[in-house]
Amino acid sequence: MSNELIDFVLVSIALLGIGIYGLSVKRNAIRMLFAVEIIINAANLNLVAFGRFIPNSGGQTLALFSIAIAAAEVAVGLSLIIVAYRMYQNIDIADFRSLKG
Amino acid sequence: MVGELAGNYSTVVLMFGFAVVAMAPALLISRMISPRKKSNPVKFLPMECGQVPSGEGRTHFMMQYYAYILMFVVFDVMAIFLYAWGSALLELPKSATLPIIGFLAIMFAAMAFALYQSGKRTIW
Amino acid sequence: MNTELPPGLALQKVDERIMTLNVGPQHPGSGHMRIIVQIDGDFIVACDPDPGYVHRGEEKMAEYRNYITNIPHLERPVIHDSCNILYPYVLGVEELLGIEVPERAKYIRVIAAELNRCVYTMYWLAIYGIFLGHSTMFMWPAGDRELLIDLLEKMTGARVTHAHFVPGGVRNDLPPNFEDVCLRQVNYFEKRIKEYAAIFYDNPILIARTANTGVLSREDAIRLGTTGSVLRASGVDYDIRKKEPYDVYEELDFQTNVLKEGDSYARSKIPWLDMLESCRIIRHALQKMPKSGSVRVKLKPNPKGGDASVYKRVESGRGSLGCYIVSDKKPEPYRVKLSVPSFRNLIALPYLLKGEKLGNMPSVYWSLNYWPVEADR
Amino acid sequence: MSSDSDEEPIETTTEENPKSTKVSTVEKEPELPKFEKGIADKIVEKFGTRIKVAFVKPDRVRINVSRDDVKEVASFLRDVLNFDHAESVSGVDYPQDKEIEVVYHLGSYTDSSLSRQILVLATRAQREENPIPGNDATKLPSLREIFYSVEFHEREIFEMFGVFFQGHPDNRRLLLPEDWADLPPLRKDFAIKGR
Amino acid sequence: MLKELITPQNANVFIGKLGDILEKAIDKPLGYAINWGRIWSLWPVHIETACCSVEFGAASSPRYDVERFGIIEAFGSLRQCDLIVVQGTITRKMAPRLRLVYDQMPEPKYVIAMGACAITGGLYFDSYNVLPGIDGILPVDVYVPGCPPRPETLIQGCMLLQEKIKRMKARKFV
Amino acid sequence: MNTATGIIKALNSGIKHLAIKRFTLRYPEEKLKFVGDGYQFDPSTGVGIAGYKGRHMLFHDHCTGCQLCSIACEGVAEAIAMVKVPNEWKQNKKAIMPQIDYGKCVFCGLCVDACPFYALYMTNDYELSSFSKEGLIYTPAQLQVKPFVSQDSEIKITSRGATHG
Amino acid sequence: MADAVFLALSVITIGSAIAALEMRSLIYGSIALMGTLGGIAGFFLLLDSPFVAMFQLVVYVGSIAVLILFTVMLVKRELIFKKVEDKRRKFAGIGLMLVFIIALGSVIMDSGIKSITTDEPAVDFRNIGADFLTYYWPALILMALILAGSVTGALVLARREDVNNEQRTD
Amino acid sequence: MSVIAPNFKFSEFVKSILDNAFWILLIFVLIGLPAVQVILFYIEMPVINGELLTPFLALTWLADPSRTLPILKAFMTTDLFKIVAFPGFGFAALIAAGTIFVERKMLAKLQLRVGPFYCGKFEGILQLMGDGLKLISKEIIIPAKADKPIFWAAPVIFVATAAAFVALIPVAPGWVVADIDVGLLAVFAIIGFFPIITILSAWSSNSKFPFIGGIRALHQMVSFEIPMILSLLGVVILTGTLNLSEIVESQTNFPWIIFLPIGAIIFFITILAELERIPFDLPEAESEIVAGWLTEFSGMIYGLVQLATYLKLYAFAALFVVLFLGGWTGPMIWPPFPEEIINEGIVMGPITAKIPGLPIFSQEMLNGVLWFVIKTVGVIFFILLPRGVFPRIRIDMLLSLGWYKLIGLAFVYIFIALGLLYAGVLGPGGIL
Repeated sequence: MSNELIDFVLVSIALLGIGIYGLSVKRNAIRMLFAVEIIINAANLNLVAFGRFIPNSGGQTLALFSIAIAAAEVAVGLSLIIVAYRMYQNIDIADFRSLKG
Repeated sequence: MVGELAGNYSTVVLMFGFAVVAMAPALLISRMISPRKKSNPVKFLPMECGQVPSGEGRTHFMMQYYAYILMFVVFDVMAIFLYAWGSALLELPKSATLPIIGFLAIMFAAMAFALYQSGKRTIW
Repeated sequence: MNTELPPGLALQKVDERIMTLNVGPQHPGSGHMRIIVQIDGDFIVACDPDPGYVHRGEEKMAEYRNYITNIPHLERPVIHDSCNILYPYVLGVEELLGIEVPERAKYIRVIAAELNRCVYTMYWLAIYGIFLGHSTMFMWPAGDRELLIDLLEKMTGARVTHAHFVPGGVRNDLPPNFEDVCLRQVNYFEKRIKEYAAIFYDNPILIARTANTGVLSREDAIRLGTTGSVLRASGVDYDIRKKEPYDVYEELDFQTNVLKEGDSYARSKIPWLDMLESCRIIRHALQKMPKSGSVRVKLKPNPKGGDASVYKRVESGRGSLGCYIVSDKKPEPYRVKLSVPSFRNLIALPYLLKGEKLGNMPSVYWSLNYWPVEADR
Repeated sequence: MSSDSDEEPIETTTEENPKSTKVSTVEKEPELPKFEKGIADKIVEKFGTRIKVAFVKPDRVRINVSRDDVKEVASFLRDVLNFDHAESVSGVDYPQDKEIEVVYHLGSYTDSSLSRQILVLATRAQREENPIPGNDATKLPSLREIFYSVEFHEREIFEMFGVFFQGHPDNRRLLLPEDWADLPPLRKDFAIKGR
Repeated sequence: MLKELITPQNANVFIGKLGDILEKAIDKPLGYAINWGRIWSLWPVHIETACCSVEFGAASSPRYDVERFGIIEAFGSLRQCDLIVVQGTITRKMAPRLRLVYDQMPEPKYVIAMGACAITGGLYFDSYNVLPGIDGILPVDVYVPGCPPRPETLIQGCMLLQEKIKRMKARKFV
Repeated sequence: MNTATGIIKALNSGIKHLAIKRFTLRYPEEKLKFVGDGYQFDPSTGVGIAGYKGRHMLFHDHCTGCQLCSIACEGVAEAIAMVKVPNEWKQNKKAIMPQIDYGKCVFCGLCVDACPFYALYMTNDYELSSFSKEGLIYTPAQLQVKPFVSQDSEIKITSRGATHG
Repeated sequence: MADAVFLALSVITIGSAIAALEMRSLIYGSIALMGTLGGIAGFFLLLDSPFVAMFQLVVYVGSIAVLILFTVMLVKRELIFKKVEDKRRKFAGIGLMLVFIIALGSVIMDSGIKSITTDEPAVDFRNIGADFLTYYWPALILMALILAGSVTGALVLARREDVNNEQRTD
Repeated sequence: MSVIAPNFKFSEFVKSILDNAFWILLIFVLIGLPAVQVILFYIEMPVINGELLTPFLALTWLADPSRTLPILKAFMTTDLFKIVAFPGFGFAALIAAGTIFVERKMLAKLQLRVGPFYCGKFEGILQLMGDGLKLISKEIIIPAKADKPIFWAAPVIFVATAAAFVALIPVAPGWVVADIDVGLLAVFAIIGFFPIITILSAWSSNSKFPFIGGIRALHQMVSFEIPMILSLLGVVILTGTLNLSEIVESQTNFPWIIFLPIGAIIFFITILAELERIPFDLPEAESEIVAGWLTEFSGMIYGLVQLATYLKLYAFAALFVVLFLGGWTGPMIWPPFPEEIINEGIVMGPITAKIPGLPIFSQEMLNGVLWFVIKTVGVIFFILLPRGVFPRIRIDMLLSLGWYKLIGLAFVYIFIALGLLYAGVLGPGGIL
């Protein structure tokens, strides 16, 4: 059971790439939220991995903060989606034309 | 060694897997030995109290209590954060309680507002 | 008097937010009817009761049967309150034929009617309990009502469909030693139903759940023409046994129970208080009853009514129960109309359910003291 | 001999036994009960000959009204005489008169002096041989706006007799099956099986 | 099912024989066990069609307590039920719903006709809105007469149904 | 606090009932006792004699084949049909006797009231369930058999609740 | 070197991440997203940080996934199964992803990270709590503010404006 | 009456069983044994008492108890045994089955009736088996337009998640399937899966009543998770650990319920809510929404869901015992294993058999298990009791109870615990 840092970092790069792909391709607001979540998780993985290999509790602490803020972000994001859905009966961001605040 | 603690957790996953392995055959056996008749298509309609169902089964259905789920996402984080504090409390100096009290105070304010908002049923 | 109408209660247009639920006929919370409920989230926006699943055409069939053979038919709508639903019919036929009933028969009728009222109310209470998810409150009343069913069975020979009242009295005399058994079981019954207070009527969860739900104000109760426990729970003191006493009720000592709140809780408490009152009536009647005597006057064979119409009413387990008989000099009635309290109370259902929470639906519905079979006839 | 054991042989012979033996309740009784008489008098005083007091018995007063006046009379009963609800609405079919009678039994909760009283308000609608419920001449004005409690009763009358109530917001089927296509069942010409 | 796999047509005689023996050896004990389970676990569907539901309720009251036989009254959904007790009159409005309820129940399912109205129409033999018995729409297993039947009679009917289930073939493996 | 005491009272009431005797009548082993032999009718006085209205019992030597019971049932359920019986009776020249279909009978007892010859009464037998509709039709010969009943349980009220046995 | 558990976890994580974005049904997409999040929790366990792993499970799977799932269910059925994208954009996206992965991967493979490994024991999870309250306490307060702001904002945003006052309030 | 007890032909049943046994033996000899040999060739066998376990040795050990017991003991220390049998699935399923039976009988007693009586010879003891056999032979109906994969998988995953929850419960010292240092957080992580499974299965059945029921279940479980998490914080504050076994060991002197009764009450109420038991059984409120999210489940799917529900019930009751009632701690009441059997062996007539390895379980472990089971049964009794006493409450009452009252109470209680700690009553410097 021995893993090296590079393995984790590679996984996190892959996740980051998938997230970027999702963000750039998908036009569905919820899918874009998925992509954002994947990117945040990739970052968290990196934080914890580096924290483990430079034995230090800071990595984990930062990961906790990051997860907590992700929760806040999802709450707000989904509320936005609900509002948009209620206004346009759609969740395709291409249709959110008149989001002028 | 990296990953030496993970072994403890494998048994939980094994237990999960065992239950799946043990229960899936129950369904399979049941499927094998139970009688099946596809004579009547009415049988597979959704059950609606002896009525032929009307409308969609899954609709855009919003309970007036959606706010509580939104609140749960945030306050769940708060509750688990308190565990990080609580488990380390015996090793901390007493002054370390002050930040958590500040944390709780802010969250209380937010919770009060949120509960006030979600208590107004008509706006949901 | 307030003349404005309640808001329109018809079903709404189905839009995205509104879901239409068919509650019934196969539903643990509907009884024998269907309630079409439209909900928006947790709130009922409209409700349309759809009775008629047990409509059997009693009134039509009564036109083809003579005054005696109608008796087994007309008690079927409420078999567990069969004495009371026959009562107005029998009284009406007696008025049409001009019969005077023996004194002992009157007392036997009152005892049977009061026992039957308790039997009905206990079954109603049992269903009310199970509608609120209180399985013990199903079992206890359903079991304790057997004490009274036992008495009625000794008295009339059938568990529920007694066919005991006939124009001119009752069909058979009391069995020997009935008074003692009756007194003992009624006393025990009264002790039992007093025990429901701790587990049901004083239960804080029940009070929180049913108080202030489905509030029917005094004015609305009068305007909607509700009757019985629903009316008395809204603060109108109207009990036919007091207001228009029939048989020997004016000689008996009892009182009516009135509550002011008009919510589900009050509506469910009135029948319970009535049962305690019924126990008093039974004891009093047993005491005052003539110990012997005729119980049935002889009738002319195949009796015929005159060319007249009568409207008689009694207080049944659910409320005022009227019977309108039109006779046209034939052995069969020309028209029999049962004005049943369930049907009269049903009109309050869509009015009370509008804006209520879905979770209150069973309690409000069943607190109307509604027996679907009776409403459908 | 018992009453009901002996009635059957006669039923088989179905002869008219012109006996209406006891008291024929239709006959006017020697002295009318006072209170009920007062109610009847008040109505007669207001409407005069437009209505007809059919009988005045203890606790019961019956008045017959034509279909045009029924709303007016009902409003009078509610507003002046304090009859605030309808206990029952019954239809009676009279094929020989070509009329369907609709009988409202009105009671009062608010006025304690009236608590024993039932006022019977009867009106008649034209009857058609081949009814098309809702679309023929069998129509009556609805009293729902005056007595809210008649709503379901009038719906029932509509489906059982085919009497359409004008002004009733909800003249739908109530008790019968949705696919009922026969005559309204409580009419006298609707014969049940085997009779 | 085993016979589909192993039949004399597509295998030699010995394997066919083996299949027979296997079927006998598995089907019988399994059939006994399953029938035994079905006997003691009859869950009636919660459909009240008319006034006999009063006595059906009384049958599950503490005095008669059909749960002694494993029958749970007031069961929620029809998808989990085996027994349909037709409690009295079936009107023309109720009949299609009753049939739908019966159709939606999972196999195996049993029908008890409770009360005179459900058996022949009873009192309402000449009513315009009542079906003359439910034989026309449901296959009835046990008839319980009475108007309404005593709870004892209903329990006796349930015991007759248990007898009947015991004699049924639990499952055809063919 | 009011809520708390209410909840505790309810729990207390529930626990107290764990000690109360069971009310159940164990039906197939115990059977309920009824008043007398069954519902009978005395045509001379015109009043019935209290008893349980169960399955009928027909005395062949009293029945005259007068059809009164059948006529009485016509308006109720049409359960009684008059059928030929093989052997003749002195008082019953037509040799017809009632045959009762319990699939239709509603146990109202009007037929008993109608019989002026003490030929028909109702017994305490109620165990009539059957696998088939034909099994519910009781011929005069079957109606003649007196049912064997051993019914002796009654409600007993003790200090620990009502019970049977 | 990577062992079997690690490989399995990587496959689960990356595969379900792709599935989350590419599944036709949004519901299945959310389930796949839960797979990704769970896989990440597994990585955290492999990295000897059980507290973070459990936090991830509680917060992400237990609440965020629930919220997403529930919100998806509120959306109309046809939208749940609808996919809106065009082909060219998709290829461009795949290209962008590959460029990113290759560039970052080559940078990292070239750096010194490749050889980092450790034999030291893992950090006790109690240190995290200690960190929070001693060194990072301003961040804790800031996070409280963020959470409070987010819940306030979310509630204000998500409520309905077209209020019809027919419902009874109590 | 003779009709009552169907005279089940037991002799034929036994005959067919014997028939089966013969065929199984034959097939095993012909196919099974060679297969076992092949498998043994590839798999590494354990070493017991210095001897490698070969099939030959295993067969000889079958005949000699003195050599069998070590195998048994070695087997019992493996993870497999823990998962399948003792602290894991088998034990929990046994208690769950007992719970179902006890629930029905106890409810019946409370309601003055008998309950299951004729199934099985004694007091309906085999009722559950009958129900299980019935359910397994019942048709499974998948509604049209249902989401088939989720519909099939949800009950299995539900059972598996409940089993994973059971895995965290320490039953006796050392007897726990997964002894992990953040056990309490793992509990929360696993509880978090239940709402997802519920809402997914409700959504998958494409019917209105399950959907409403699922949404209700979601709201209910989610709302009561925060009071539950907060109600356990006091214990964590006072013990400074998240490991369940260590929490139990911290209660050797007194259980935490003495100092933290408020937390125990909150936790108990949240247990009732999480288990969807009356008065909180809104997701299955049969008088409103037929059977809630279980409406479309038929046959064995329903059976699995019920099994999982009762596994959950056991797990929660056990968690209550572990956290507040001191788990396995308690005075020693289990009699010690007779020394002479260990020293001298069993004397049977002329033969003396010395059996090393007895007793299989140590006295402490058996005593711990006994106490644990007694306490768990007590807690289960109190979880079952409200079903006979209270009516169901309404969803808005439930939410306001969870969010307004329980959370407020939980914070009060946390500060009480903190006060106890800082006042030096408890904790390292206190009387602990």
